[in-house]
Amino acid sequence: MEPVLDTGTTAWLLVSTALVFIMIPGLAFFYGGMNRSKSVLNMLMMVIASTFVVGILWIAYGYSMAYGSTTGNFVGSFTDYFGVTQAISVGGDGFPPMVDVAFQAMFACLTVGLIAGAVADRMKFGAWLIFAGVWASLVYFPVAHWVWGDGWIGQLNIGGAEVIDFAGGTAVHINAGAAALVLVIVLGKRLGWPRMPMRPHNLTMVMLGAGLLWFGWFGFNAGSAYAADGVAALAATNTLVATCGGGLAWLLVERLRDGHATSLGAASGIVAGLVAITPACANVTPLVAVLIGAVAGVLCALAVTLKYRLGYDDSFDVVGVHLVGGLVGTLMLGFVATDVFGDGASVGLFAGGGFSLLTVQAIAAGGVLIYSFVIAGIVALVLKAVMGIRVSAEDETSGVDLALHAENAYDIVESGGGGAFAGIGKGSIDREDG
Amino acid sequence: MEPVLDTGTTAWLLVSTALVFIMIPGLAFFYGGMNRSKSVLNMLMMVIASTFVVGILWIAYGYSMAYGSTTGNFVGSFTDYFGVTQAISVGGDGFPPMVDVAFQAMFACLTVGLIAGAVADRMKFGAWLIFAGVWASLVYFPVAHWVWGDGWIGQLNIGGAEVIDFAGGTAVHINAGAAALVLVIVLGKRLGWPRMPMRPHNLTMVMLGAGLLWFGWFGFNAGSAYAADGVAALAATNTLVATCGGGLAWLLVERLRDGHATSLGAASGIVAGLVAITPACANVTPLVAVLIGAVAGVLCALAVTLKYRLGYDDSFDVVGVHLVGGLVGTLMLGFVATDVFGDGASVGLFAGGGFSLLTVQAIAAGGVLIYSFVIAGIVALVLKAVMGIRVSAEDETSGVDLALHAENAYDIVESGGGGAFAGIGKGSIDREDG
Amino acid sequence: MEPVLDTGTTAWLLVSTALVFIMIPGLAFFYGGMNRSKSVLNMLMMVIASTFVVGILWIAYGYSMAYGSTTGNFVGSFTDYFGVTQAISVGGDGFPPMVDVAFQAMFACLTVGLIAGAVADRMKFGAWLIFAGVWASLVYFPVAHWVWGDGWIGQLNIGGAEVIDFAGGTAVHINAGAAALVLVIVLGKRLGWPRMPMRPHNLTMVMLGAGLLWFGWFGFNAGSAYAADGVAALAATNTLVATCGGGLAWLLVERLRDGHATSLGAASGIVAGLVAITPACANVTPLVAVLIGAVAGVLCALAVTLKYRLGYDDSFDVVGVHLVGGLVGTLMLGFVATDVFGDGASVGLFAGGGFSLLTVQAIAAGGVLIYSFVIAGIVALVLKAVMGIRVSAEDETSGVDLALHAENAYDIVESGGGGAFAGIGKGSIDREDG
Amino acid sequence: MKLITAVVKPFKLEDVKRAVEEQGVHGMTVTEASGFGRQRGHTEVYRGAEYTVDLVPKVRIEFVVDDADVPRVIDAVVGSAHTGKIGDGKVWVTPVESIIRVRTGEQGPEAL
Amino acid sequence: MKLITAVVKPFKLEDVKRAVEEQGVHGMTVTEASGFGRQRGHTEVYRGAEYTVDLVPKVRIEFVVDDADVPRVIDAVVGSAHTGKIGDGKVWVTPVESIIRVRTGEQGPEAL
Amino acid sequence: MKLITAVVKPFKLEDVKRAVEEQGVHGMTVTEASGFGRQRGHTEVYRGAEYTVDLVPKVRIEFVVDDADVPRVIDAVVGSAHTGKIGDGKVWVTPVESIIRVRTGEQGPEAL
Ligand SMILES: Nc1ncnc2c1ncn2[C@@H]1O[C@H](COP(=O)(O)OP(=O)(O)O)[C@@H](O)[C@H]1O
Ligand SMILES: Nc1ncnc2c1ncn2[C@@H]1O[C@H](COP(=O)(O)OP(=O)(O)O)[C@@H](O)[C@H]1O
Ligand SMILES: Nc1ncnc2c1ncn2[C@@H]1O[C@H](COP(=O)(O)OP(=O)(O)O)[C@@H](O)[C@H]1O
Repeated sequence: MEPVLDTGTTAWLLVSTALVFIMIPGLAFFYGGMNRSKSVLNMLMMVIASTFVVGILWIAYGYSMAYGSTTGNFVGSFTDYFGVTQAISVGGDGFPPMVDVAFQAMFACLTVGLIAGAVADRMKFGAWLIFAGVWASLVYFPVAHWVWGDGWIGQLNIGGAEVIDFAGGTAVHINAGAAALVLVIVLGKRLGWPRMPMRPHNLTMVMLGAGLLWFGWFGFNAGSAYAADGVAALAATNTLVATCGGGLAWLLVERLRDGHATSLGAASGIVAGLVAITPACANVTPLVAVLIGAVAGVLCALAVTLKYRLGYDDSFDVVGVHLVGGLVGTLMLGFVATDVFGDGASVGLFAGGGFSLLTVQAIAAGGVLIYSFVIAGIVALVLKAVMGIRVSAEDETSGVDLALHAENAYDIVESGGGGAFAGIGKGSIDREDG
Repeated sequence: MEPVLDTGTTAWLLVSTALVFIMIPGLAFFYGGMNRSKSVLNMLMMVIASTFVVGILWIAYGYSMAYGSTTGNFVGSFTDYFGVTQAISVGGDGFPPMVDVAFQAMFACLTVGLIAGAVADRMKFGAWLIFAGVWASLVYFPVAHWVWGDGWIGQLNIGGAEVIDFAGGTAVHINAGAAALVLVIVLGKRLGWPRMPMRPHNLTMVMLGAGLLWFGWFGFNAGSAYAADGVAALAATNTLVATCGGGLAWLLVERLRDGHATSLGAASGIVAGLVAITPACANVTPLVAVLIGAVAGVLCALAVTLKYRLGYDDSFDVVGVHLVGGLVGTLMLGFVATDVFGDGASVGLFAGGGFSLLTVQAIAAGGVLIYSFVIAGIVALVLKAVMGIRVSAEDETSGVDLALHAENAYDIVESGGGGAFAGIGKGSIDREDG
Repeated sequence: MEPVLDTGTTAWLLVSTALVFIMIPGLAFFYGGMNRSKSVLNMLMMVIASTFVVGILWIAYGYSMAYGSTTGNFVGSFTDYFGVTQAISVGGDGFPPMVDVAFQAMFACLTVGLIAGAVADRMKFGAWLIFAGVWASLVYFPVAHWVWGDGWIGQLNIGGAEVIDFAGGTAVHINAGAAALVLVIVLGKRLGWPRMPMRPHNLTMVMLGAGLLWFGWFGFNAGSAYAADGVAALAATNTLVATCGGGLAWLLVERLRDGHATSLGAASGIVAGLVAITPACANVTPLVAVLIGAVAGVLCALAVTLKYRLGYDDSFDVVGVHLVGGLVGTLMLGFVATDVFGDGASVGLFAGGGFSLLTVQAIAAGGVLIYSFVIAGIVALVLKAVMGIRVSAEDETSGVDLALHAENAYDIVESGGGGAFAGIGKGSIDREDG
Repeated sequence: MKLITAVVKPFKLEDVKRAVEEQGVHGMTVTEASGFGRQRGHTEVYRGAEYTVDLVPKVRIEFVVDDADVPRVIDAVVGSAHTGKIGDGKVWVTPVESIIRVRTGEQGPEAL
Repeated sequence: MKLITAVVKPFKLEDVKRAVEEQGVHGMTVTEASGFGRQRGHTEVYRGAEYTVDLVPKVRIEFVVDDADVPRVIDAVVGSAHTGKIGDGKVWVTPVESIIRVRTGEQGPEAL
Repeated sequence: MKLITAVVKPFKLEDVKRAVEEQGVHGMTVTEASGFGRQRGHTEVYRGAEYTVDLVPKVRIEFVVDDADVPRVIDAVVGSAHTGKIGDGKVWVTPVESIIRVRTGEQGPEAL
């Protein structure tokens, strides 16, 4: 039978591609709002420019490494899809392969971008871009192969239980979180941290970022069904309600612990809920999704203070939200996963599946965590030795926006009317200050 | 015959779900930009956190109350779809029922969020969340049943004319507008209103909100076709051009009345046009859609000054834009509705349908208006008596962002270069000031 | 055979319509962030309000002029689709014609909006709106007919080579760029230009705009496949990676030329890459798309300084980015176009097609450039003579936001806590200052 | 003539303005400022972390007044800006040698 | 030495700057401010509603100058900031006891 | 009593604050400002274009101190704000006739 193009599914994957794309600026704003105003542009630049790099690497050889024929279930062929010309076709079996190239390209770019939130205010821009490209090549592309290609995680089977990582709790969030952790250990703390408060300079920007992330996450999760069907619909519903649970839970923790429910908490709870439901969104019913989100909301809200106790400056809580949230979703599946569609999916402890699912989930999570941590650490150490990865104290103090990008984000004259300052130099650069 | 999944329609409904979702942050920014800068975060929080609450209630029992088997055409069964597990399936007849759960969830969350714009700067956050949950349960879920479930509005038939409320002029806008009106009457005016100007603190944010609302509204209106077909296409076209009419008309009113066409007017005109075309977008031709938008633009631009004459502080004109705009669209259908697709749809006076359509439209609009006003008023009064719904004058003066959420939205150091203030405490909290 | 509705393709076109729509606010923010803070609202207003005008003209007679039966391959019938009621139908052959009306409406609005970036800070608002409507009617609608209707560009055939303008490099970008160039020549320079720096007042807003533009451009380019298939998928992939190339190249030029890679450069490089790949996205492989983007990034980065040498104040580089970028993509096709889908598409010099393709591309580009330049120039001169197109020096100095719209964009009190200034008048208007 | 400079809590601005108006003060100039004083050392919790706050928002108000009006204006400012809590601010007086109204060129008391 | 403080309309800043430069003034320090004066009471319409505006945007400029330069600088400021409309602002002079240039430690007139 | 006004580079604020604290200064008031001085004329390249910068960001710090403390505080400010590059700023001293603490009504040295 000739392969039949399903235009509905293709349309949904095209859209999902665009939706995951908007998570990239969304992420940039989510993090950028948390910067002090002297370094917001650098954060936007890190996320956007690593996308420039990883996007090109993905179509050059990344897709091939992830989805090419496997070498020892570790990595795909470098050449099977080199330049992705092999994926060009008008039709396809269900959907044209090229739409998968585009859809997954966004995952690669986003995952790398996630790491940037940890290194705010102090990393050399060039070193960041090199780290991004190398980490994508050595870690993300292989791990994508492990989970979604023909790799060992996809092959894991213990007592009939197979790893569930629907949209990438392991491949994306645990992976990025582990890399972020080791990178900030190598990079060191921001000057003045944790003595100086370093509070978000623009919480409306954080909220905009969270809103765009949530929006795009519908494509991230429901697009991962690779079909416009009831699986995608359940993933979408769970993406909504787990996030509601995560947001509400985080606000409650803050209310009880700190006395006030903050907008930074709402935004963080949104992301925590989204992260946790990512691996799980097609394997639980909506009320269980609320529970997963809520547990992630509570645990991540508690986890973000760990850095103060352990002393690593994970600036915008990539570890506390993505690593912890990813672990929450991945491991909770071991308990609460059910065979919602009656197609024989692995089920968790509470659905009578015993500990098998929990075991494979833990192995997958642990394997990716360790691999990413180790390789990212080595890459960071090598870069540090070879070219340095940290800006000078002077540049950090006066702000990396000015030092690295010759810009200040804002030149807002609120009096407006007179336009007295506008453009006369207030927004311009006091180079002698450097 | 086995139910057949239409992947194109399913894809469109999945996307429409995401599009309606983005209206929620859009609404938050549209309102948030109109706040003074000391209360913008609270506005974002009201809209986002009520979404947390209503999203969970919707999948718990809201969908069931709206679409479950009817009790006296008043409300659906609480249990038919409790937890929406009954809607889980891979396929479906046309589309999987779960996509409808997700799509309609967004309508519920958005409708509740609309009300927040009326109570800016002065409502207790906890009281707002309780109001949101209770109003959704007692008013929105039943009214959705009336209009889109098996309720009395859907059953109305006078002389062959049936109510037209394509995407929710009555169920969403009149409903929310009526609740907002009574809530601000119970809550009282902002301190200093109307003496103090209280102008928008960030008009670019208002514009961003309006842009996102317009964008998402294509899903709201065209998604309500529940098909990827020519009906959706007409709804999309009308959603564009009615809004053009609304925006242009509002600007003209301002130019003539106040001397200047403002950006707040453009944003408001956009929303007025969108509101008015919501019930009508599949029942008029595009040029008539322009007319509906323009009439709404004029009437809403005039209506927003009513509050000064009548003395209720509907802070961001939920009544003037949503109640009035919803009435304009709903009632104009009684005059201008035509049977555009030749499928026997009810037509208005000008198309030879007599007064029947106008009558049923008025009954539906009036019924929802009164029901929402009365129940919302009772809920507000009870909450006021039991727990209080208004913050202290001190908190209101110093700003609810700080008082309720321990945050200031902005800590922008425009000089940037030095980062002198950033994070040293300028953006932090002067608790003694409270 | 009865026309069959392809719901997948229809869904994709509906979504693409929404995606192209969001480019309009995206464009407004991209430009608006580059304004000084005293004129950002006016920029948002120019883009939004010209959309109001052009949206209505499009459904009135624009669609008809573009797609109606041709008069001498120059312009379509004014009446074939007057009011677009003729496009109303539930189904359609593949997709309902009305979805094309909506999709193409966005192109018309966006193209006109592009021009606004050249005339920042100094054009009369009413004159702009009239220019927008007249230019759309005399230039855009006919040129759309030339390229996509039954016009002379679509008919061009030299040695078997036919013009390739997949999503509108010629019809949109060269067209708008040429109009912008002549309009600023007629309008004159901003007061103080180029002596005063006039740097962007909000680079995060520029980035938001660039992000929304990139997001929407997936609909712009991949939607232009008019199908949810592999052509759309290739267009989407190329839209991603050409942009990566454009961004990276622009940053490199800045790093080498000015010493710093700026966020304005990243945003500009994104747009340059997007513009250049627009005509080419279905006719090259992804690695070639990266090349096209990169060449555009380099050439546009160099071209934006031309205005200083030639002395025209194209404020936000509509010429340097859209005209130049459009020419890069359109003409590079003459060299690098390949028959990627094996359906006999015209190929460029390097693929053995000789100079034929380059020749037709140059004729199309040149024809549109000259036509748009001449007609836009005449319109501008007539408006200047009849009503004046420039605000007074006083209004320009004190800021057009205040002078034309009676507003200041921002009234942000960063101290927040006290709300001392908020709404007391700081954001309000000092009318005596005028 | 004297220049009275008052640094007070931002939310007291309206009250101060009203109080001095009642004393017949015809004008004032206001700037946003940050203050550092005994309030320093005060700690806050945000996102589960504690830190010390150094600079807190203030408004800085300047009044040029006739010598004779100084005590009354100071009393009005102190009375209206007072909350009794730390950080209420300071008021200081410096000598002014001359003042001119730009609009008219008037000098001295007439310029006020 | 004297400190000249000028509170003027924001859009006049460029003009004032140019005018004092011509008088050989080597430096100045500018802050954004809000002013309250006779302009108070002026009403505005926005979104169909009227209200009174109290504080209007101003810039506050400080010049430390030699005693001998005071009259010339004042004239330059008043001349360039003048529009003749209400709200043009004030210029006042206060005594300065000493001034130091941070870069060099120079004191007095050399520090200017 | 004296008022010391220091206009310095923004990124030096923390250092200045610490230096004067060591001299026992109990409070200060800070405003954002823009400065114009010898730094003027300095040119920049942005987006391939050159232009002259007139006003550069500064912070303006005010300390009211006892007469006896003036030299020590000035030394602390000058020492900590010094970079040796153009644009380091100025420090000037003006007389203060009285000062009041709003919270307590204390006057003179006790008010500091
Ligand atoms: N010596 C000083 N010079 C200038 N400003 C001061 C001085 N001391 C205090 N201030 C200002 O007064 C404000 C209140 O002072 P603070 O010591 O915190 O409270 P209190 O006056 O109630 O003891 C400070 O935030 C600062 O702006
Ligand atoms: N007594 C005063 N002390 C300090 N500033 C003043 C005083 N009177 C006026 N100003 C400042 O001068 C500005 C202009 O004063 P105003 O009375 O409005 O206009 P005019 O000087 O033209 O009569 C005010 O906005 C305010 O900033
Ligand atoms: N005469 C003056 N009056 C007030 N402020 C001044 C004066 N001269 C300089 N300043 C302030 O001091 C800052 C530094 O002065 P500048 O001449 O640029 O550097 P330097 O003091 O190193 O020669 C200026 O930016 C301005 O804020």
